[in-house]
Amino acid sequence: MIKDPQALIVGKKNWEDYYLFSLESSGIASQALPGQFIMVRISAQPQPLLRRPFSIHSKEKKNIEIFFQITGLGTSLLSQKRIGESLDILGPLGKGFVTGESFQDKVIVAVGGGRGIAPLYFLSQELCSSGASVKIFYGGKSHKDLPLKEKFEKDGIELFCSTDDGSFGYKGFVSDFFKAELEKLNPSCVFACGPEEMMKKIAQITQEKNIPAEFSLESVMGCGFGACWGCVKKIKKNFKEEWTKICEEGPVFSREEIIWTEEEK
Amino acid sequence: MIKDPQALIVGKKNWEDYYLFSLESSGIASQALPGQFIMVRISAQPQPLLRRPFSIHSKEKKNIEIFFQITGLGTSLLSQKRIGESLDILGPLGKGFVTGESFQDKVIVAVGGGRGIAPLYFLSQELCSSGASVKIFYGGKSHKDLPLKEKFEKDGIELFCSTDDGSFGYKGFVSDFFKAELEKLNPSCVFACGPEEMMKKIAQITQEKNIPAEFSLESVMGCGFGACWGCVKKIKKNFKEEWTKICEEGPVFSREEIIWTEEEK
Amino acid sequence: MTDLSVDLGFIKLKNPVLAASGTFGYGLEFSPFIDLNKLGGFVVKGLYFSPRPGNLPPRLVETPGGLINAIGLPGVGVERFSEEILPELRKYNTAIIVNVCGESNEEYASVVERLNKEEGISAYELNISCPNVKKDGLCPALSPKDTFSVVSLVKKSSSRPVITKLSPNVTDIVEIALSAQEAGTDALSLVNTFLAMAVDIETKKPILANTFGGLSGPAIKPLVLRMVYQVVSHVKIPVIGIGGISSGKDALEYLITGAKAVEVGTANFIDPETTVKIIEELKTYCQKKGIDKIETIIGTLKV
Amino acid sequence: MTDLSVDLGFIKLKNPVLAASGTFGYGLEFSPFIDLNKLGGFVVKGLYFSPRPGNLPPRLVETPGGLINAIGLPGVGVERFSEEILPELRKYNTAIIVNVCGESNEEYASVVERLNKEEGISAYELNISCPNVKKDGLCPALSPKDTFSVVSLVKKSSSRPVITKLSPNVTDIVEIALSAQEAGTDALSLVNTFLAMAVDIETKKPILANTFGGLSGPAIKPLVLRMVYQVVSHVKIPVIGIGGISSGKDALEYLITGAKAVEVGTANFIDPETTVKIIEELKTYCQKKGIDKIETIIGTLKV
Ligand SMILES: Cc1cc2nc3c(=O)[nH]c(=O)nc-3n(C[C@H](O)[C@H](O)[C@H](O)COP(=O)(O)OP(=O)(O)OC[C@H]3O[C@@H](n4cnc5c(N)ncnc54)[C@H](O)[C@@H]3O)c2cc1C
Ligand SMILES: Cc1cc2nc3c(=O)[nH]c(=O)nc-3n(C[C@H](O)[C@H](O)[C@H](O)COP(=O)(O)OP(=O)(O)OC[C@H]3O[C@@H](n4cnc5c(N)ncnc54)[C@H](O)[C@@H]3O)c2cc1C
Ligand SMILES: Cc1cc2nc3c(=O)[nH]c(=O)nc-3n(C[C@H](O)[C@H](O)[C@H](O)COP(=O)(O)O)c2cc1C
Ligand SMILES: Cc1cc2nc3c(=O)[nH]c(=O)nc-3n(C[C@H](O)[C@H](O)[C@H](O)COP(=O)(O)O)c2cc1C
Ligand code: FES
Ligand code: FES
Repeated sequence: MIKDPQALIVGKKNWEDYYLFSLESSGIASQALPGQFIMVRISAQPQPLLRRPFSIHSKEKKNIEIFFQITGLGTSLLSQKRIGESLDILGPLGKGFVTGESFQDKVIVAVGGGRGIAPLYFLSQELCSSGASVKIFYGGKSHKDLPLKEKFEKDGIELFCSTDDGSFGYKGFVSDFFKAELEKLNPSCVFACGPEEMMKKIAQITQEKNIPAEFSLESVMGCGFGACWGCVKKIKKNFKEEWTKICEEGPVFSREEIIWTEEEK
Repeated sequence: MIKDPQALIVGKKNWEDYYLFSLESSGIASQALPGQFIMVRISAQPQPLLRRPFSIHSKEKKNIEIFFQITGLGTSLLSQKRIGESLDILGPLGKGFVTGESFQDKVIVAVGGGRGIAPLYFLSQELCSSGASVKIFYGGKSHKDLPLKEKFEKDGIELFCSTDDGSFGYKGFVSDFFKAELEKLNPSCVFACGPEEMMKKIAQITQEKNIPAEFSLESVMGCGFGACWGCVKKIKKNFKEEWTKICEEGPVFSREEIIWTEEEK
Repeated sequence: MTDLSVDLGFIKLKNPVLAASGTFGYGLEFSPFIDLNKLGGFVVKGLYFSPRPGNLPPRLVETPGGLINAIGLPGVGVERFSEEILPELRKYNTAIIVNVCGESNEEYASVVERLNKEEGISAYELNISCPNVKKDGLCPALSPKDTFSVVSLVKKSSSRPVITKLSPNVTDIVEIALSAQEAGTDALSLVNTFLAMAVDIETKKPILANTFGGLSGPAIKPLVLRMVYQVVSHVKIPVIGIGGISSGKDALEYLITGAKAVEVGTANFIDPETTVKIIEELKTYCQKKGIDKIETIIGTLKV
Repeated sequence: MTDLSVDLGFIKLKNPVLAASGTFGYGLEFSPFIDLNKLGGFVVKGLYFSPRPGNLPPRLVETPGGLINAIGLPGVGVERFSEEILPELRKYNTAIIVNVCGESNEEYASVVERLNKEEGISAYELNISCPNVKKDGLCPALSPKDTFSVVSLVKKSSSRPVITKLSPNVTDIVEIALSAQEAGTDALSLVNTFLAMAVDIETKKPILANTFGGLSGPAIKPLVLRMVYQVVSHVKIPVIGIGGISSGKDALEYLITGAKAVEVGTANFIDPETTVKIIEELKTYCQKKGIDKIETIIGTLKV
């Protein structure tokens, strides 16, 4: 966990309101694990005041990538930064997905909805290098919401795309597509990141089939490193339910730990 | 007085912390008079909150120029704007310098200190076209504070440069240089813009010699168009002293109207 | 076509967007930029009985997301206002509200009595809450008793509806609101500026000549929204929300919380078209949400 | 070499920069980023006697230049703090101040009594001003009487110096400050957060689950600076300034106004190095101005 006040933007791509930034930050790259995130300072001016959390999308040598969608002021200002400017970032933060040798030769499924695809690229990099066979479900509202399709394909990762409007791949929710294909794929483990409603369904489905599953949760974060108590969600620990800091003990939790909220604002 | 929310930046030059922007704004250009100013919105975010006032440095057809020095957050953010971006501006505001046919064949002296040179270019454009013979005293701390020297020279305007440190031209305050040369030049009228201390001295000198003089005053401005009562200075009107809105009734006042403050912060 | 009009009981406004006193000059300053007839109304600069010079400059200083002013209520006085300015304002078809000031209860009453004689005023807004005129920001709106006594005196003198403008610089704004209601005010406007200060570390002096000033602008919105929420649930009279409004979204936050109208202040300096833009944004919101009458969203906050 | 130390009477700090409670975790969260030994000290998260869950999320919302929090004082309780956390903190050579909370005067006293037994605490900061735990932001610091009674009880129980942390949500902060002084507090810290609210116009709900929260950050600095100015001229005990400090310049404004030390809050989230940077900036300012001892600039405001 370090602060890099000068992470140079060395690459930038965009597809409509999705952006991929490549940042040179050897300190953070050397420590990063899949599912961890960074906190990015958007502006030297106090609006937006707080940093914004972004999953580490990939790492390669000295560089990490972040992949994000414009959803408000912070991401909009961030999207305007250019190659050659630098960002003040903290990371790597939090605890990531379970990975490692035990997944060798296993089939692993990861499900990403919208911008929730972000951490799954790093995860699949890592799992592939452990010898796992990774299948990615990638869902979006429409064809344009699947900008990373080619990137996964280039790496030879098997992709299952869905769009709500049927403009590409399976027509419908990615969770339904996942359900339909599950039997065939028979994964040893499932990872998911995306809208809470999507993750909830993946949790139900994997529970019914008794497949281990991990989820990357989101929350409004004040600090990202455990100091503000702002990011809590209710998590089961040793049979007790506790308000738990997502930034420190998460953002990734196993299905058994998560208590899904009834209604999300 | 109009609002132009989209004044395109069509030109940008800079010399260390001095900047010259050319803005396309036909509405404002068509109405502008020397000594008037515009209010520039710096940021869509509320910091800095208020617009910043800048004298109209020149006009040519559809374009106006502003010339400014970085003195704080607003001017620093402004300096980072690029050609092709646009600025939200109000103008032309206030009342400018006295100009017109009556100056034909007269010698006119204008004294600018530092960024105070800004309105004097437009003024000399106008006076020259009325057939006056314009002499400019241009003072700065050091050689680098006289970036507009060449611009005036190119127009064939006689320049009297001074620097506090003697790195270019007369060594000493521009007001002293002005005093030394005054007799010789024997101007019909003097205009000045710059630090309050400098203008105060020009006022004393011209008063002693009984030469009419006008000064462009500065003040912190909330609105620039008479709505906030924030910009007042004490001004003599019909033998009474009144807190007067600089933005509406100024920024230019004659020597007789101005009550110089004892000590400036 | 969305109906944006709101009925305050004593006056019906075209739309809930007013311009706030002291940030809109005498209204006319904005006519180069906007059509004043489009506004719900505007509140003119605070008016004492006699002309006043206001405070020494510097009168303004910016802070993060805010502006501190210590203008100190300069103005032309009630006579010149009536003779020279009001006739100009009467040409507009919008609610003209006069912000009434006084150094004593009696002065408030005399301003109102003088203005009673003039046509073309929709209501008085009692400015009992300006923090820039007395030492330490003292003003009647800090005390329920003082509020009661000035409001009841003015109500007796006034031939027009009276809106009482409260101060945020209090422990319990509900208590002050209830006093004003008891004294007979027709509406409340919340709020005037927050007592504030800025220091220059180079000169080691307060930046404002007056030392203290009043903070306004986006920075204060969350504080005022809270006060409006507290007050609307305790009073029966309409509440007008004022503080940090610069967009339709801001205005809607106040309306949903329970304000029947809003006043736009500092934002007028930043963009003189703000009021008109807010009206457009309210229209767009209502159309998008299928709302026929904007009044139906007032006070719909689900807690 | 500039001497940055300040003497609060009951404690001498290396430098006037403390980290504020609730924004610095238990301190240890910042050790990856800064050397805690460099700080004047830090105030740990508010501590009740028993462990507490805090409020429902969402607990945070940003506003222009500010942050509203309704964390609601979750924490490990005094027992676990003493057993597990304090031993870690003792390793640092800096003032450790414990922010003490209570639902009743007695709970404040019991927290202090339990902590009296532990080594390594420099002072207690009485949090009688958190606006996020009771309805309508109620807390002892809103009333001189309640302030007096809790402070005097705690003073009796405490074997250590007591700093009383005041609320800004009052009409007259001097009155509260004087009560706390009369009750024997050794110092005052000004201030806790401002009662605030935010509304989502899409869902028509308050954004915070708790409806109300406390505003902090740059937006509040001009309000707090004014309060510090008012209080320092009326009390004899040291005042610590808290509110919107994120740079050396901000800290200097407070010191010049009369605060003997400052606490840095929200800025710790934005940049975990803020406190250390401020200390550097204070040094630079003193060197530039030829100031040998930073104490000599405290309260030098020329009005
Ligand atoms: C651990 C973590 C990892 C994330 N990784 C990514 C990523 O890789 N790519 C990506 O595009 N997004 C990611 N997000 C979400 C991203 O942080 C938010 O989209 C961003 O903070 C919104 O900022 P804004 O200023 O643009 O929007 P705002 O104007 O702040 O808000 C817009 C909307 O987003 C919600 N929001 C604001 N802040 C957050 C937050 N911290 N978390 C969740 N929702 C928020 C608001 O409630 C509002 O509905 C991640 C969030 C978390 C917690
Ligand atoms: C009518 C008028 C015309 C002007 N024309 C020019 C011009 O052509 N070129 C140019 O470089 N500058 C000009 N100025 C000054 C310019 O407006 C200020 O330099 C600018 O507003 C500073 O903004 P900032 O955010 O960079 O600095 P800030 O951080 O706001 O302040 C830096 C310093 O400038 C002072 N200052 C802030 N605002 C103003 C203000 N409105 N007027 C005067 N001083 C201020 C502050 O007190 C402080 O000392 C003019 C000012 C006026 C009133
Ligand atoms: C420069 C200035 C002058 C003001 N003058 C007055 C006034 O004369 N009378 C009054 O009642 N309020 C006055 N106010 C307060 C505003 O009407 C308003 O209550 C306050 O600014 C909060 O709204 P805002 O955040 O939208 O600016 C003034 C405010 C500013 C900024
Ligand atoms: C997230 C958060 C949690 C806080 N928790 C506490 C607390 O536990 N005890 C306390 O006395 N103050 C608490 N505060 C108030 C701060 O200590 C400080 O008084 C306030 O934030 C103002 O300072 P700032 O503007 O620098 O943030 C908290 C503030 C924030 C933002
Ligand atoms: S974001 Fe601050 S504790 Fe998790
Ligand atoms: S700047 Fe607002 S009245 Fe002059």
